[in-house]
Amino acid sequence: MNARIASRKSLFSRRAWTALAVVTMVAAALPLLNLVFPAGHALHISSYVLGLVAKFMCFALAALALDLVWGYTGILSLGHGLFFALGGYAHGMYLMRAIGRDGVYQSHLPDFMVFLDWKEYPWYWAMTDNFWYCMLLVVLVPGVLAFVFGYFAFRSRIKGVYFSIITQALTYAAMLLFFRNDTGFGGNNGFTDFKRILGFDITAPATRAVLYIVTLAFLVGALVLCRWIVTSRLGRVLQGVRDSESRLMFIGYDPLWFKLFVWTLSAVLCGIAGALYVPQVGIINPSEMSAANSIEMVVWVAIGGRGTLVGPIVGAFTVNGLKSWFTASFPDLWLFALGLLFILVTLFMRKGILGLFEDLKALRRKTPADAPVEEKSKEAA
Amino acid sequence: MSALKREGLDTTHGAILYLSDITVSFDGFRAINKLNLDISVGELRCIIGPNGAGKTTMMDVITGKTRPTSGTAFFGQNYDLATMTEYEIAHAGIGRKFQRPTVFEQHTVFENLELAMKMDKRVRPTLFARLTSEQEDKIASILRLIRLNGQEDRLAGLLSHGQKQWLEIGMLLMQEPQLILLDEPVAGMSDAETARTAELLNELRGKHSIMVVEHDMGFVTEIAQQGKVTVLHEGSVLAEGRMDQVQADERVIDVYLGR
Amino acid sequence: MAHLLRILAASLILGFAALSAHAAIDPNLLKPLAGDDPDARIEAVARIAALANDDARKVLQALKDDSLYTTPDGGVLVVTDDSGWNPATGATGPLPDGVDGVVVNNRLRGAVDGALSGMALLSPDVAQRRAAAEALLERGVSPEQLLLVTKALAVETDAGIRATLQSAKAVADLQSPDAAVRKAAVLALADTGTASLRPQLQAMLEKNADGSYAEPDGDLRLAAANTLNEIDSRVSRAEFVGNLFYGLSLGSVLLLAALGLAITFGLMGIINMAHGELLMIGAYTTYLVQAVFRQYFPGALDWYLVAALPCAFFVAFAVGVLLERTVIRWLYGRPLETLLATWGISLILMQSVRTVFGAQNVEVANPSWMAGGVTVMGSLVLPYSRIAIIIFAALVVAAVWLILNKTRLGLFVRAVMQNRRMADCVGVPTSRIDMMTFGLGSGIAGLGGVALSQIGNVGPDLGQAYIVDSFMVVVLGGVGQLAGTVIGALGLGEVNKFLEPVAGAVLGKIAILVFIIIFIQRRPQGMFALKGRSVE
Amino acid sequence: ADTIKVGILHSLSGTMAISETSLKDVALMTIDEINAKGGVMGKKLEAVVVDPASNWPLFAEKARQLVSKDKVAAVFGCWTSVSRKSVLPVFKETNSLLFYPVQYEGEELEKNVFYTGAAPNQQAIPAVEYLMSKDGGGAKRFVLLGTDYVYPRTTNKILRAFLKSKGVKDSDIQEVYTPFGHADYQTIVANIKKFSAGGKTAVVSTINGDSNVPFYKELGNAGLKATDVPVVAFSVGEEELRGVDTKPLLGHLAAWNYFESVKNPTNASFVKKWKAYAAAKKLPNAATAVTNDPMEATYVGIHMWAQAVEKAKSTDTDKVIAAMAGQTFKAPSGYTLTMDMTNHHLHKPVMIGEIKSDGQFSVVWKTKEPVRAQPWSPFIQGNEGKQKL
Amino acid sequence: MLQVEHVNQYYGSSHTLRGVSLTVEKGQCMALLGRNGVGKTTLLKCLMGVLPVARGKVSWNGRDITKLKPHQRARAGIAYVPQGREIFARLTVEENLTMGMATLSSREAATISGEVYELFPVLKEMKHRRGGDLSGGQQQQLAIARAMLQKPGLIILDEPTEGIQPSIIKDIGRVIRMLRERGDMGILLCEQYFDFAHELADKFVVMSRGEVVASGDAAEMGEEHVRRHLAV
Ligand SMILES: Nc1ncnc2c1ncn2[C@@H]1O[C@H](COP(=O)(O)OP(=O)(O)OP(=O)(O)O)[C@@H](O)[C@H]1O
Ligand SMILES: Nc1ncnc2c1ncn2[C@@H]1O[C@H](COP(=O)(O)OP(=O)(O)OP(=O)(O)O)[C@@H](O)[C@H]1O
Ligand SMILES: NC(N)=O
Ligand SMILES: [Mg+2]
Ligand SMILES: [Mg+2]
Repeated sequence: MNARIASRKSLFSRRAWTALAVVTMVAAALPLLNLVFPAGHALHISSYVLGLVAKFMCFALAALALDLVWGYTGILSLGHGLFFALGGYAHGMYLMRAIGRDGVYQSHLPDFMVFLDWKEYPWYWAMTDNFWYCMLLVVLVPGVLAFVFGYFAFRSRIKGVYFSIITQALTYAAMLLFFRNDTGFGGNNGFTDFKRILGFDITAPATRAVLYIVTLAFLVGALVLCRWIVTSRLGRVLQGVRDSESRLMFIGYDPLWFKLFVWTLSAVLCGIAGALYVPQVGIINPSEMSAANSIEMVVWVAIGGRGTLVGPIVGAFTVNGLKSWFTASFPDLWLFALGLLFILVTLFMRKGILGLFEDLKALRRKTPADAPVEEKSKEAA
Repeated sequence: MSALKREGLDTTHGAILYLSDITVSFDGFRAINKLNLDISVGELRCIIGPNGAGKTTMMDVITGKTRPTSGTAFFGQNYDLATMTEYEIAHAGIGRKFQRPTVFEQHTVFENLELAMKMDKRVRPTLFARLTSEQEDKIASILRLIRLNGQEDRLAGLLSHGQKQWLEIGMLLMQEPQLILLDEPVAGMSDAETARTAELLNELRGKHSIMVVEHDMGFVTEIAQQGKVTVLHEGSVLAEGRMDQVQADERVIDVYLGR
Repeated sequence: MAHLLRILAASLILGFAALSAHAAIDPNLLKPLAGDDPDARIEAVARIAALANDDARKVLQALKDDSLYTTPDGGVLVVTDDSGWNPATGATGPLPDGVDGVVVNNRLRGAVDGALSGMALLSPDVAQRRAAAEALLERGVSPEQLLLVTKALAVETDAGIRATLQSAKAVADLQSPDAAVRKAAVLALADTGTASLRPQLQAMLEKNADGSYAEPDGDLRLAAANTLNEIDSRVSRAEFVGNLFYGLSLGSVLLLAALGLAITFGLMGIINMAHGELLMIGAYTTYLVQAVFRQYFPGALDWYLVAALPCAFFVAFAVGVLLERTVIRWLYGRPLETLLATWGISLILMQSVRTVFGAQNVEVANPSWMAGGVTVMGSLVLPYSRIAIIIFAALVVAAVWLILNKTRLGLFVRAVMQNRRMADCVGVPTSRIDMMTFGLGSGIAGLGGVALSQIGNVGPDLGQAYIVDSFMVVVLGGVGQLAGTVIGALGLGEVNKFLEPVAGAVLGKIAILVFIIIFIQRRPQGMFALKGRSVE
Repeated sequence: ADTIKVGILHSLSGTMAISETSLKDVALMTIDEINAKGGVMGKKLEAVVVDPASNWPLFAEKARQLVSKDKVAAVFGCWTSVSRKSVLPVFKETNSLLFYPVQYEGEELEKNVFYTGAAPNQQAIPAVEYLMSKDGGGAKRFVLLGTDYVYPRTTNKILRAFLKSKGVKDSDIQEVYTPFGHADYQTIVANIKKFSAGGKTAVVSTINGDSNVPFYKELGNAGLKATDVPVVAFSVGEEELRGVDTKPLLGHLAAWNYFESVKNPTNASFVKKWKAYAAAKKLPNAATAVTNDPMEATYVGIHMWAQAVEKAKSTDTDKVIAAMAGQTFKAPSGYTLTMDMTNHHLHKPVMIGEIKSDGQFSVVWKTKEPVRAQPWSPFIQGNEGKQKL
Repeated sequence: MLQVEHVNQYYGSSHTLRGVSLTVEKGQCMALLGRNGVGKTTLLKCLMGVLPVARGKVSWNGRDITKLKPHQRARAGIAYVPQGREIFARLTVEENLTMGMATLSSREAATISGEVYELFPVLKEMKHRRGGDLSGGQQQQLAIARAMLQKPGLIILDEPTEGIQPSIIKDIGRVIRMLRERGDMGILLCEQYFDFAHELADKFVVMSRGEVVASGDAAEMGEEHVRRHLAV
């Protein structure tokens, strides 16, 4: 009866598709500019900048994943750093193996194992010399952990801050575990000194460019995937979980599986982000699992605008971009600036940076965000 | 409206709901005390009783929100409600309207109805679900019925109290449950709205089994017609019978109607 | 060492009568002290001690207190303030140029301690004798010291000191060649036994290389084994009580750290990431109060802590009120946003402290009445500082409980936190209550900071170390439940301290976290969860 | 350009700021000092300070920024081993220079790094030898207590092998680790006390950072004095003691290659300069400013680099590396330190100090000559013949 | 005396109250009627200060209170029974009642007057139970009792009979009548339950779409007249 009732919200508006395509293309062009133009040329993009953007894209992917559970489902995770790190470690294992005998001890074992007198790989390192197996681990380890943890937590109906705090406990426990040298993941130093990936020199500009493009592809792909999910009916169910879980149960949905689905998906995306991060920054160590790191991810999402998918990406770039800039330009004062930014955004930009854009847009169109009450229909009845 | 018998629900004995010897106690206080109650298929049953008699608690037991301390609750012959979770019960065909309206405030009216709609409510089907034109028609007709057509794109949180009540009733109808539980459906509704609700219930009579809790005696009289009215008091049945019988019952007057 | 002690003991006995007769000390005795031959210095200490007079005591004491200086001409001076007393001449005068402190290392310090306590055994002052006797027992008496102990026993009149000395003697007797003496000693030690005897007793039971027992006497071995058992069970009992106490004290620390958060987060629902920094502010206030006392009231320095309590409370209270008025107040009903804003606040507070006080830790000393502890069950030391913290935690909890549950203010606070709008409508000035509540929570965090300053670092990162634990405690107990916070904190403390000896500190900590995760599965709303409709 | 840029890569925020901030300041002071004497090759030095915020990947990012964006001639920085490990690839890739001023676990030798802090044989082993000596108390049993990470683990591994070679039984060695930031040492101190009942015991502490204060306070609480159970620490210096009430610590030890209290004219002027600098720059707590070993190592490192640049007449990495070999510098420690011809480590004296009540150390033992570093400890298997780059 | 003059209010851009005026005198019961969603609750919230007034003026006993905060109005003697009860869920019934006396001195607030317990005996029975655990009707009773304890000069009741059993509705009616007859209190009663309002009210105001469409003395306005305005 009503043409306005679309069977499914459109994935993106036409304008949004165009914007996405343009941004993706520009981003994809950066490594080319780096490779093609010599340093000093006006169009040259330095490897430093390229590395920075690549790193931020990994953060953005993690933030996107977090938004899926927090923004849309109302599950605030203070432990996503764990999934990020696990993805990173899974990939890191391959990279460590790929060092081969080029380590300082020229052993087939990574240096830290030699030095702890380990004679062979522990069982959980089995097959990690295979790249594809490690890629599988990148997905499986965070995924399975999230699934199991989530299953028990959601089944017990742990909610709100209780859930947030136990995710924090989880990542904290994992951090302590990984800090132990006996655990077999390099302790405090973690994995570093990578040499090659799939046979290619990991520091070669071309390798970097490829890693960059892969990261970009994952980020854009994940954005589309998440958008597809939240515009589906499942997306509405998720928001129902966020707003009134009990109501949802009384109309016949089992929140457990919905939560578990996004939670696990989110963990996997976060793991992938970590896996992409490690070869590009060259180190993974347990401090990625510290409580503060996970909270920072939440901050990216909030600053960008939660429940918007694009917002967290913007947030990750903004916060980290500012951080990179501030730490170099105002090394003594940058925390004041960043702290103030967080406060001001919370106070004056309730819906984050993206919300600000929307408000501005609304202001320009002079149409209030809140549609007026339509009394007509009442009269008609 | 849908067929009364859903696959799996066994109502061969004519009753759709059996509560026997249900007791619910909170820290020693018995909100429900050895309550026995049956509802037949297609029946519209009114439940009245003093504040705190245990009416809402009884609905909580039926919908899985509260576990009975003892006693059994069966939906048809084959669903043991005491062992089922809220969503299993909802899925099995019991729908409920709460005493205070609860809708998804951040969703539009339309989305509220869509979510409530009868369908496979597991993860995968939900992810790939598309609205068929029949379903759209269904939603549109419900919208008209609850007089929120034209407001389907408003957020439910912006509706007035009475409108939310209606929306919740609409969601209930979208669910197509076999047993509908209504906890004070006309509380806060204007007299005209109340009359319309009564009308609606009279229409639904026979198509669904319905249990209504209300304190508005005019309304109850209107919908009870010649059917049974149950009076709860201190957690058990105090009286049962036609409305006029109940209203004349001295004990009911004492504890409930007043003089 | 043993050799020296023998000299010391012998000379003490000889020189006993000559006590206080000498006026000055032979410069040749003093000379090695200024040199850098360690053996000569040790020997000089023994010889000086053998003089057993007040001057000797003065010199040794100065050595111990780092107030013995060398003069360029190779002499030594006992320095107090700006003047030096020359033990060789007995003259006191201003400090000459080029004086330099005598370097005392642990070995020398040990020798001085031994000499001083040996001298103290024969001191006329009962307290000194008792302390010396106890020190002797604790450190163990070698056979060489036996002579001294025997001598002291002969003249000792105080029963308590006698008993102590007898035990000390028994320890030494364990080495006696006479089986009967050894046996008596073993038996005597059965109920005074300290853990330090274990190796000696153990050695008695061991076999030599040739298969014979180290202790030839079978009966004696039996007695030794019994005593050993006795000691072991004593030790394990003490260990149990020790763990209980450590757990209680850790729990109290957690409680003090978390209590403010139980109000700002538990009651008000503010995910207050700056809580740790409020603890830090309390600790820095303590530091400042201490500085003020050092500067202006050095005489009352020991009581700076008492003044620090109200100061820390009010400073943290004021900071809390300021934060509430400027930031938090706009965020009620948006708990997740409070996380973001308070995270920002926390960064700013930390960096402010770094800017003002430096990135390094600052020094907060324990008042002297907090030093030391009571010894119970033979070997278990219950430090006064820990006891003080336990008592303090109990007092703070009691006060908070009274305020929240027995005063009108408390009722208003709870009402506002549950339904701000309605509280307003019944006439409660909600924004003032908000301010007071946040201020109270912050002030209590400030008090927590005072306590934390007494056991750990006072630095810009102080808060970060406690923030995660604090949230765990509050959540474990059940948000909004004061009793839950108390039990949660004490429970975590105890579990931790009983796990740590088994699992080690690292695995112990991991186990605790896993325990919390599992516990929340069982009780998704914390230990003291409210049930029923009122929660929805 | 008419200046030469140098990078300073020390955490000014986060957990490591506590130690690293003063290294940044001393580096700036040293640069001022060099500039006041006319700079290097006639050019002034220009410091580029960044804050890697105790975040290891950020260290790598900032290192890359310094090297490739700011084009610094050398970087002075890092404290923790993990931060060094995380920046290494950057320095290798870009063939640039890092000067690392902190005592560390060894087992590393990189062409692009100069290590001006101590290797284990320049600190840990002499300290334990001292504890076993008559003057050190003749310890028979050892508690190796550390924070659970690479530096303590490696150090303890080396010490264990060393102690074994000295005939100490395994049952007389106890190795205990605590997590970073561990704040409750009640149980551990009780255990040390118990362990010490079995014979003269010494504690070798590789506890790092913030855990030291609660540890020492607990030792004091339990009444364990240095004369009973001495503790020798490798990460506690003057700067750390500023935050501690030292009364209960009297007599406990630390092993370093420099103490503020050493008496010689070079040190006197170094300390004076630092105090003046702190006052002039209004550094927080300038009144109580102290110097310590890593600060001295930073100071020495920058000067040696400047000398090498002068010698090489270039800031080119390879030329500077060549010129560094054999550089000497009269250091505040009172010794003339030499950069090893091959292994990029300094020859350093070893000193053992006892804590005094004023927060300073009195040196109770020191080597006559600077000791050559053995970054590859002979006590670790497989290290034979690996002393060169 | 409460005087409301040309009050306007907006939710976002929707004009919810359009120049509403009315007066409530001491000793008088004014009934506010209207269909669902016409703005009754909104008006009452504006009177209590929970919502800001965009234009117009509210005065109480001659004093302009338009800008006062809710607690200041409560202190000035206005009590409010909101729609949806709004009791303090985790305070006990007794504490909830004590909260009703927040504006009184602590001595006066020390005891809960027996009157309310007489009127609502169930509250006495359940005084140690948490407010949130009560049944819907019990909560409504609690909310009314709480407002009465405030000893107000004006009591604003938003659908007080919602969810309450008939016998107690009668009791509440009696109380309102008694309060009215005592003459020291004004009563503003918003109701859907017409018969109830009709029995008690001295005056009527009927709203529709944010406007007052009819008002007058109960005696003058016939039941039919009023009902016509309420019809859909
Ligand atoms: N969680 C609980 N704890 C304690 N008492 C409870 C709890 N839940 C309900 N009760 C009590 O149980 C009784 C029954 O409550 P219920 O809500 O079922 O009443 P009701 O019949 O629906 O009343 P109303 O007509 O007022 O809605 C009441 O006295 C209530 O106070
Ligand atoms: N927070 C809000 N934001 C936007 N519109 C609102 C809000 N609250 C209420 N409204 C709208 O304002 C109008 C008046 O609402 P109000 O609650 O005052 O009605 P009412 O007369 O009390 O109705 P009822 O009898 O159903 O309680 C309604 O159309 C409602 O949809
Ligand atoms: N190298 C160190 N001390 O971490
Ligand atoms: Mg009810
Ligand atoms: Mg209303």
